[in-house]
Amino acid sequence: MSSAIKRGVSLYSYQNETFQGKMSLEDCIRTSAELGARGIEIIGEQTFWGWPEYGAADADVDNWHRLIAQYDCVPVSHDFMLDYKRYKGREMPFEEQVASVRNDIDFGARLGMKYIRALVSIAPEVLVAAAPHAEERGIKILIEVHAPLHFDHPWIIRHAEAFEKSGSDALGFLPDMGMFLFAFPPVWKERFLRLGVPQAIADYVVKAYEDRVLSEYVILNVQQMGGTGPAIAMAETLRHNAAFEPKRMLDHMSRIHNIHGKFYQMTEDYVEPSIPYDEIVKVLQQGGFQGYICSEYEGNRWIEDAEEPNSVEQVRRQQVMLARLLGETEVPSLKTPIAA
Amino acid sequence: MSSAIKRGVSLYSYQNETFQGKMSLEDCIRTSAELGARGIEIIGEQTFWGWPEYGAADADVDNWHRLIAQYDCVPVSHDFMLDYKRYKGREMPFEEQVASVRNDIDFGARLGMKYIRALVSIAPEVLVAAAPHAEERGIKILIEVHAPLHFDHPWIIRHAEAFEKSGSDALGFLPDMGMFLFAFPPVWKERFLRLGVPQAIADYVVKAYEDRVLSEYVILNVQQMGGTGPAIAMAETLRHNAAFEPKRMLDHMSRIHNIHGKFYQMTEDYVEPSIPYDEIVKVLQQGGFQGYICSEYEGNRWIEDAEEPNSVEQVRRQQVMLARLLGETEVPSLKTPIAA
Amino acid sequence: MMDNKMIVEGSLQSVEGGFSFLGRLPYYRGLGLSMIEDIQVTVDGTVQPREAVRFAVRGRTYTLDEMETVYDNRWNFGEKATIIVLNGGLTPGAHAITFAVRYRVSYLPFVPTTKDTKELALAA
Amino acid sequence: MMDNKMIVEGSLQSVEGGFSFLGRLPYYRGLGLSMIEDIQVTVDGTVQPREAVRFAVRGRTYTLDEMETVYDNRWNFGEKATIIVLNGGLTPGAHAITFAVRYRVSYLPFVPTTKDTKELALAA
Ligand SMILES: [Mn+2]
Ligand SMILES: [Mn+2]
Repeated sequence: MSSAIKRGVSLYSYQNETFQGKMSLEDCIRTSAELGARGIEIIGEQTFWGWPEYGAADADVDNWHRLIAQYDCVPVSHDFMLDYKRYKGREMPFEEQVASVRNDIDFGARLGMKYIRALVSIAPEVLVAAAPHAEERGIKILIEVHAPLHFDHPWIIRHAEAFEKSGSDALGFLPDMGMFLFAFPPVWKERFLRLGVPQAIADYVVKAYEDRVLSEYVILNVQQMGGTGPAIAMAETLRHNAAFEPKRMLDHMSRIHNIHGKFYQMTEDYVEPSIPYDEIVKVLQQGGFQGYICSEYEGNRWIEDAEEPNSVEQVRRQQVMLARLLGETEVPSLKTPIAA
Repeated sequence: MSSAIKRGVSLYSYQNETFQGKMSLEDCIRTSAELGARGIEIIGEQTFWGWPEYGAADADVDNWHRLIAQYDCVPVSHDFMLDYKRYKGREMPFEEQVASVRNDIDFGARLGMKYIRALVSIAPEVLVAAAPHAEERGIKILIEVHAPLHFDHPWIIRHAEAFEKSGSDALGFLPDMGMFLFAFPPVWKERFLRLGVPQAIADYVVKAYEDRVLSEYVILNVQQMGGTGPAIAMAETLRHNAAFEPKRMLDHMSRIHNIHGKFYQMTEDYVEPSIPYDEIVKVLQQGGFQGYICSEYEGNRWIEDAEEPNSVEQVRRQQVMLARLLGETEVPSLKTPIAA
Repeated sequence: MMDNKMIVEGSLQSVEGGFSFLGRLPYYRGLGLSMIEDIQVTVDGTVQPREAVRFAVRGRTYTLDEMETVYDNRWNFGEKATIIVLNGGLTPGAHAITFAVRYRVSYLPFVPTTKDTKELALAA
Repeated sequence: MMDNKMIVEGSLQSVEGGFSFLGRLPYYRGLGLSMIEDIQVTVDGTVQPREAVRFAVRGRTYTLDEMETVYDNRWNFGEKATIIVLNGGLTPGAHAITFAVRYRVSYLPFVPTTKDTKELALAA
């Protein structure tokens, strides 16, 4: 049984390689396409130098379209940032914020995207004001619902209410699967151990997360176990992570159009030890989701102090897992090695 | 149209008077009964000196039953505490915690209660282990779901899962309506102003809460507005309060048996400016709730630095509001003044 | 809560070897004595040594160290305990008394200290 | 993230009136120059004055004060900017260089500073 849900990659996943120039845009797109992850999401200003301050060059945009066509891919989302703190000491005025979002809508359309991703820190009124322009350009603006937020948080409810009131279907949500973190990620634990957290404390924090102990109690207990600096920091991660329930997406499916397949680590046997993708895929299928789950590898920043991340291998493993969960019969595999 | 929902009072509401000996137990019960709030909830160790360390005297328990009968009231809940930090430097062992809960179950039964209230800080395993004893005694153990927690928080989900797995219907929830705080309470603002928070900062925090701005942004903004000490503390209250949605109780109605009618202030025209009781009552009716909403006045601690709380008047006003919302035709009123 | 009602007005008295006043726990319930971590009394700006403080309730008197392992007695809700300080005594007249209590509350991830200051007069 | 890749290895050079090296922003995206609040360079334990620092990218050079109001240029993702310090020059040989950047990120409720330290050699 195959699924209406499609696979994609956010090129954010390859950031460690692209930052260093080890992978070109073509490498990123080809790699994703070979894995059958044909939906391509980008952070516009990561992929296109100049955006937004001095604009993306036509040649670069032409190259993008050439590569998308060559590898039979589909542009999915341009993730924009809206730097409303551009001016030191004063926030960007409302109308300028709206104009900035319109600019990103146009850029998304120029790249052939269906969606642009907004951060939750942007006021819903700004997005509502930009919605008519998005409708004209055939773009939907999706706010990313990301830990520590969740679908029952008042700030997200406020967005949902503003979206309903606007009457526009150009406004929606992009849930980041990190909000469903059900176990403390092993790569986080290992990094905290390298930073000097005593083994007993690290074990305790992992267990406490599993037991859903409230963060403030965990922080106190770690202090009483003699924890300092990095041990406290390890305990404090619990303030910002919570194992919310994937089924809480169901009330919002009509506005959920794209998914960030956040992951911190894929093991050799294709398991993400901390995010419940089996349950996530079931819920998305139950909700009739037909969009893309785009790989979003974020383990890089947790291991880079000890080893060079291998983002392509990590994405490959997640795509193998996703293909399995989606009932695909073919196992995604790479044909072209990346020159190291 | 009258409602299956009944009115009650937690004697916690009269704490300022009972602490000072200005109201006796009889005053508390008579006052509640005159207001038609016949469900009586207590914090066992507040009402009964000695409990649990040296036990409640038989004479005191006899007096309780006499008063309940005399004023035609109904014992609803004994709120217990379980001091698992009784021993300095080590937590009470598991079996002793379970035995302690059994002791409170017996006390609840001795007082004729239907429920005992547990705090969320108690491990669900302890409650599950005590459940068979509760079943025998005809008591249900209800954990109080209280801000900053809410029904979608992993710690509450963990309790719900443990309750389901136990198969016992002696385990349930007691939601505290403070978790639905939709506006910054005026009595909080006034207290922070008395503590020296500048008017502009206080106004900003109130507005930011209304706008559902994330607490960390509000704290930063208050710092940038020059806020110190009490201004930061005012902003930090937003970390612990969130306007969750009353309708999120609906998934759990089969285990919700008692309600804390938390309030901070009832105005002269019978309005609680910060907790949406109209919506709360609608949701409870929709969910088929047939238990008590017990007044829980907590404005006392916010005003006592400036004026002596008048708990009876505050409870009266809330009961008038509740009677209206429940469709009662008679307006609750007091017949017997409390001797000052 | 009830912070400003911790010290009972007009309760300052001389006792053998020191003075006493009545004190209440600033809380909406009572606590077992083992959960009272410290009681600190300051007189006219001078902190009294912990060893000089006694806590008495319903006819039983404890040192603060003893209280830490008392599991069969409580400081009840609103109950007026007698706080005794064996400092050799106070001069008659007005004294500024600060009464601070540190108590361990099972459900709190920190250990609060609450205090009250009042001017009390000792009869000559 | 990318903290340990901020300073580009082997990039230390002498320039007229000082020295330069190549630096990258430790971030998964770029930033408009007005959001770079400070760049602090430390050489062998000595902090260089802010006034001595220049930032150059794609042929344009700015003081740090000037950058604060530059709205038409960026430090792009992974882009190697030239960080110039007009300190009069360094002696040939190895130097411990610390490169710290403070940048304003709209969605963060604080202003992060990230730094990298590397030993770089200046050719004689
Ligand atoms: Mn994401
Ligand atoms: Mn309550």
